[in-house]
Amino acid sequence: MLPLNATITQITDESPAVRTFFFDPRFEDMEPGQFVMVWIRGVDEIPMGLSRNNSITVQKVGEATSKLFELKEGDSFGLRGPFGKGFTLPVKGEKILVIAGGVGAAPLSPYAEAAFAAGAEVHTILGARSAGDLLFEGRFEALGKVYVSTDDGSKGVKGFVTDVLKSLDMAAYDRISVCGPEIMMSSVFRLLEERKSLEKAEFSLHRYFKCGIGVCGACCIDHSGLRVCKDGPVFSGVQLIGSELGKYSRDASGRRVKI
Amino acid sequence: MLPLNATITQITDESPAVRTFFFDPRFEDMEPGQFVMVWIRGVDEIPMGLSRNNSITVQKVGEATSKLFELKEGDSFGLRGPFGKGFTLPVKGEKILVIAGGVGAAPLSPYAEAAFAAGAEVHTILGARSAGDLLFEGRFEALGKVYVSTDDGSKGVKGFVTDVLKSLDMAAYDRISVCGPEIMMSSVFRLLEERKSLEKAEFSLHRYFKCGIGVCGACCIDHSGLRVCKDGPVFSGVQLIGSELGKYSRDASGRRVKI
Amino acid sequence: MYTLTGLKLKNPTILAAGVLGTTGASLCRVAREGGAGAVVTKSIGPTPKTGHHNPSMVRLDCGFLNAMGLPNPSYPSFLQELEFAKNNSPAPVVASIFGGNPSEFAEVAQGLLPAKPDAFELNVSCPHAEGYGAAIGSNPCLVEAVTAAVKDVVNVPVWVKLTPNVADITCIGNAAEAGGADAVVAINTLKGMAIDIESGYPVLGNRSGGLSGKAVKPVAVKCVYDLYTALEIPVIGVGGVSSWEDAVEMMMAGATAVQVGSAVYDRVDIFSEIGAGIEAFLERKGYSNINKIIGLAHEMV
Amino acid sequence: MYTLTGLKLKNPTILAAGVLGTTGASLCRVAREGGAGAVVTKSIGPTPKTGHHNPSMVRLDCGFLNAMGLPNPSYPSFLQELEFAKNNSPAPVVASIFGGNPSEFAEVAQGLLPAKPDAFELNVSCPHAEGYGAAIGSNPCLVEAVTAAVKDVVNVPVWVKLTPNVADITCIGNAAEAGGADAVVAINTLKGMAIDIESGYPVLGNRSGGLSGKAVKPVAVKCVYDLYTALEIPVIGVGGVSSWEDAVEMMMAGATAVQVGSAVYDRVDIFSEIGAGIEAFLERKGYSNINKIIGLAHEMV
Ligand SMILES: Cc1cc2nc3c(=O)[nH]c(=O)nc-3n(C[C@H](O)[C@H](O)[C@H](O)COP(=O)(O)OP(=O)(O)OC[C@H]3O[C@@H](n4cnc5c(N)ncnc54)[C@H](O)[C@@H]3O)c2cc1C
Ligand SMILES: Cc1cc2nc3c(=O)[nH]c(=O)nc-3n(C[C@H](O)[C@H](O)[C@H](O)COP(=O)(O)OP(=O)(O)OC[C@H]3O[C@@H](n4cnc5c(N)ncnc54)[C@H](O)[C@@H]3O)c2cc1C
Ligand SMILES: Cc1cc2nc3c(=O)[nH]c(=O)nc-3n(C[C@H](O)[C@H](O)[C@H](O)COP(=O)(O)O)c2cc1C
Ligand SMILES: Cc1cc2nc3c(=O)[nH]c(=O)nc-3n(C[C@H](O)[C@H](O)[C@H](O)COP(=O)(O)O)c2cc1C
Ligand code: FES
Ligand code: FES
Repeated sequence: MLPLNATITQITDESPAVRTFFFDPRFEDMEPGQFVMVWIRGVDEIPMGLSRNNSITVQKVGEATSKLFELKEGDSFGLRGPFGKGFTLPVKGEKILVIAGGVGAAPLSPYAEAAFAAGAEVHTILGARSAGDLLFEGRFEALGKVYVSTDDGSKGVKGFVTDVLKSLDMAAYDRISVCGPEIMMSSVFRLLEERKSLEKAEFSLHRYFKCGIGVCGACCIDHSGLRVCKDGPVFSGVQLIGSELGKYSRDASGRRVKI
Repeated sequence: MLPLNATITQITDESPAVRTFFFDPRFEDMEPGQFVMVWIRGVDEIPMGLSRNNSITVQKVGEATSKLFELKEGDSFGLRGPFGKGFTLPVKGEKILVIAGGVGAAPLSPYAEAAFAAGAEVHTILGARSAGDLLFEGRFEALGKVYVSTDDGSKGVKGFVTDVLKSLDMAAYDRISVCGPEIMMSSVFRLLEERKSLEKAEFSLHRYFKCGIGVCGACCIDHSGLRVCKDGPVFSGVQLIGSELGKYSRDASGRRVKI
Repeated sequence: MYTLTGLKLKNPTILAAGVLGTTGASLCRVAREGGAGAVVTKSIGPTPKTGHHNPSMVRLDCGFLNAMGLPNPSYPSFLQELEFAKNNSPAPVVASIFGGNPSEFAEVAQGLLPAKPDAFELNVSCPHAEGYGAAIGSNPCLVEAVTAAVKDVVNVPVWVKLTPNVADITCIGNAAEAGGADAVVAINTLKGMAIDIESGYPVLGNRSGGLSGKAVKPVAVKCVYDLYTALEIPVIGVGGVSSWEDAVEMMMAGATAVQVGSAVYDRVDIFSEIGAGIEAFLERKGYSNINKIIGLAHEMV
Repeated sequence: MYTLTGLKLKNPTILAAGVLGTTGASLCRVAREGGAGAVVTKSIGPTPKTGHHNPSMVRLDCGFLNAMGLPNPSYPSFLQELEFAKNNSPAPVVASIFGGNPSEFAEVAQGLLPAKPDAFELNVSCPHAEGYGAAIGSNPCLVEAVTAAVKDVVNVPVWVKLTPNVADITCIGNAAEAGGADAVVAINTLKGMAIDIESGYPVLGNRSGGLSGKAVKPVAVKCVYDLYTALEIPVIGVGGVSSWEDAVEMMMAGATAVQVGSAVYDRVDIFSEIGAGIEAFLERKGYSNINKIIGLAHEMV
């Protein structure tokens, strides 16, 4: 479908470089973990996880995100989606662990909320560079226990989410859901692999998206050939065994780039 | 839609020049009076009224109908439809008069049956050149009174359907449904006009069809510009007041041809 | 009121050639009941043609395929239809004509002049009529000559209808403009074909034909966009328009008005519906008039 | 087993160029899980290209519009992907290549030869990459030269992929055949465009692009039909195939095999589904083998 016209209804500063944009169409049927293609007209179209069924939470990194940061309430952008496969929802009584690094908290926050609403017990490991960068701490805290880690130790454990994870009893969780920078996700992956907990883990990947709808092949990962945009972005830990995760990704031309 | 493949399941000789072809797809939802476009592959595609929800009843007149007559059971042709607007069904307790001339009995027979099934009282005037050409006499007789007229007097009244019609009390009928050669229909039309009964009459027209789906404009009638293939083939008497009916029609090139 | 090559249109929607345009009464119905801003006749030629065998038009999953074969009663017989249309239509009536060469085009135009059509549309673009249509329309020299020949003998606007079945439609548009065309109309149908797999027979009586409807809209939008850049004269957009959104899109690409053909399949009053939709859109978006959106896509960079 | 220019295919369905063909692993997935009889890579050129800005592909009511802009890592970087594909794919792997002139085409072909592709497909038909693709593909002399240049340096079959954006595709097909092509592939996408009416912006980052999917099937069938008549070499049909019925239609028009691109949107295993559907059709209709239906429409008169 052609992009929908989305009008910005509200903008919230989450941290110096992260903002949430609320918009007008509401995707009632979205699966937490799904993404939209956000078209900043005249500039570019980029993938963004849905941080609510009517918001995206964006870190300013380059051209398109900078242009997005210039938009005001009442301005609009184009939206295609929601696309892809989200996180698997737990059933009532299950206990889940959410591991979010940086802006990875964006797609995980609606997931944690939906899991809570479904009757699961939700624990979160929330990591960021420093205290000011912690995203959606309040949303996670409203659901259950939150373990915080910061690189600089300005809040919680000084170090990485893995430093918290190591100290937890993974056997206590029915599901583990992970999203964050790839370096972080691959550390978590290795740790879960060691602890034989990959079966219950899901990871939300980032790759360069062109079509976003599973046709062009730009986002396929080795060696499964799975499409991050359509077969993912959320994959089970088992699907990622032996994959390129943490090793390399491909740029817009399809060239391999080391992580 | 592309033509369906229709397999001939049975062929019945109705008279020397008229045959019924039963075919495999059954149009459960057809409205009596609707037509199909019958594609005799490699030859032509021609309109035919549905004489049942799985049959057409064809008079051999030229190239396409002759080719159709060469087909055997098990052979197939293409079918598009059903198309157009059929006759209006009466409600329970109404009394209707069906006026069928020649092969005009084809679309009227399922109509008469449906009217009867709906609880109407069905009288029929069935006209033909001679006794052997009377079509579906049995089907109409099973429903109610049948008045027969033949040009040569070999059965029933010698003369035309109008000769029977004149003798009937039109006020006794709630609906009058007409199909047959245009000369006949225009005589009926004039008679009903004189008797102020056009409001309750419907006529099924024949014009040269190309697209059959209301786009090309080949079948439009003067001066309403109504399309026989889509707005018809069945029109109310009132729609035809002052029309070209009985005066002229247009050939495949669009040239007017006197009736 | 919209003005297009001097014609006054109550809305920028026009009935496309060859659709509900065989009779004067049908043209009037589209103008009156359908609400079209103008109507174009079936393409009329020098001699009567019955056209190709049926099936001559089928609906596909996406769009329609047709090979009518330019059936027409020839200009002498069509005069009475055109006169009826002119006398009874509340909207301008444009005569679509074709011929095998410039002088035949001129002959047909002159032959229809007594009925006083509001404009002529030259069909140099039918993809499925041997020796007519696209055979001329893919040759810039012939297009210029045909246009000039008709311009010479008529004193009403002349529109030239272009085929998309060429490597570069702007070459042909330029030729029409050079020949004196008052507007170009883009696009006629795309060459296409469908086969009945049960029998192996091509579905159309003429085996192949022209694709129209939703399927061709992106192609038409691109042609209009390119012609708008290349030409000075107005571009009339046609191809797959079946809603006011499509019409607005076509106008943003550069169309001054749109024609609607296949979509009469859905409903005859699609013209007034599109006209009203455009008005409501202009109002909602605060565009003071239609000119604000014509060619708008060219400015958005 | 089907044979196509010497390649052995388990069924006559082939992954089209530029679709799920950027990585070796993805090609293997389409061959294995998807069930394709052969796979064609993304078109690879002489230097790395990131392609056009997004949006680079959108789904329309009818079909898809894309302007990727031939993103590719260039042949030196692609070698490892092609090698992976060749080593792991259960089906033949065809390398699609492009260049700005005959010697660039030859350079890319030679550059990829070490990975031993089963055939080359020359993309002379991309409608939205300046100076590449259709700029060459609408010029018969260039098509012949490009084909001959690649034939000179490789010892595997060479297919030439044609653009429908020309007045007569058979001219270009003849040129490819004259240059020594082992097969032609028809069609690449049709030039098309879509505009976002809320903003007036063309939707694609490149403003315009290429139309594929259901919308183009009738155009592709017609091109294949015409090429089958005009050429001696096999024609591979592509454009809008999304079911076994479509594949059969394409083959009746004259295609020896079909490629499937956009329809992987629906499901990756569409290839085995089409393959099985064709088999079942042949059986039901009592055709002893697939050759009975290739070009069948030409015999039905
Ligand atoms: C499934 C998915 C969900 C995402 N969710 C979020 C989110 O919720 N919040 C958030 O802030 N970011 C998210 N991202 C990352 C976001 O897409 C990039 O930060 C954004 O594209 C940068 O665009 P830019 O023009 O500002 O940067 P550029 O200057 O263009 O590039 C900077 C980097 O951004 C990435 N990038 C650029 N274009 C694309 C593209 N088309 N597809 C993928 N990556 C691209 C590349 O890694 C590139 O190196 C997500 C990415 C994916 C794949
Ligand atoms: C709505 C409708 C319902 C019909 N129902 C029946 C029916 O139930 N039984 C029946 O026997 N006949 C019916 N006809 C008439 C039937 O269509 C023609 O007899 C048939 O087309 C003759 O074809 P041909 O090739 O044998 O004759 P041709 O030799 O081609 O022509 C003989 C005459 O048939 C008519 N005809 C030919 N082609 C067409 C066409 N495409 N559209 C309309 N008329 C055409 C013309 O009047 C022509 O002069 C119906 C026609 C219409 C319009
Ligand atoms: C049944 C039919 C007949 C047509 N006949 C003509 C014609 O006589 N002259 C002409 O210039 N175009 C003719 N066309 C082309 C249309 O005018 C129009 O250019 C084309 O169908 C694309 O528009 P659409 O998608 O709105 O139908 C015909 C189209 C159809 C569908
Ligand atoms: C996203 C996308 C990328 C494409 N890239 C290429 C390409 O690199 N080289 C090429 O020859 N054709 C390319 N094509 C054209 C397809 O191979 C195919 O010819 C066209 O899409 C029509 O087939 P379809 O309708 O099955 O998609 C691409 C098509 C799409 C949709
Ligand atoms: S981005 Fe095109 S397949 Fe994923
Ligand atoms: S036959 Fe085409 S409109 Fe009726």
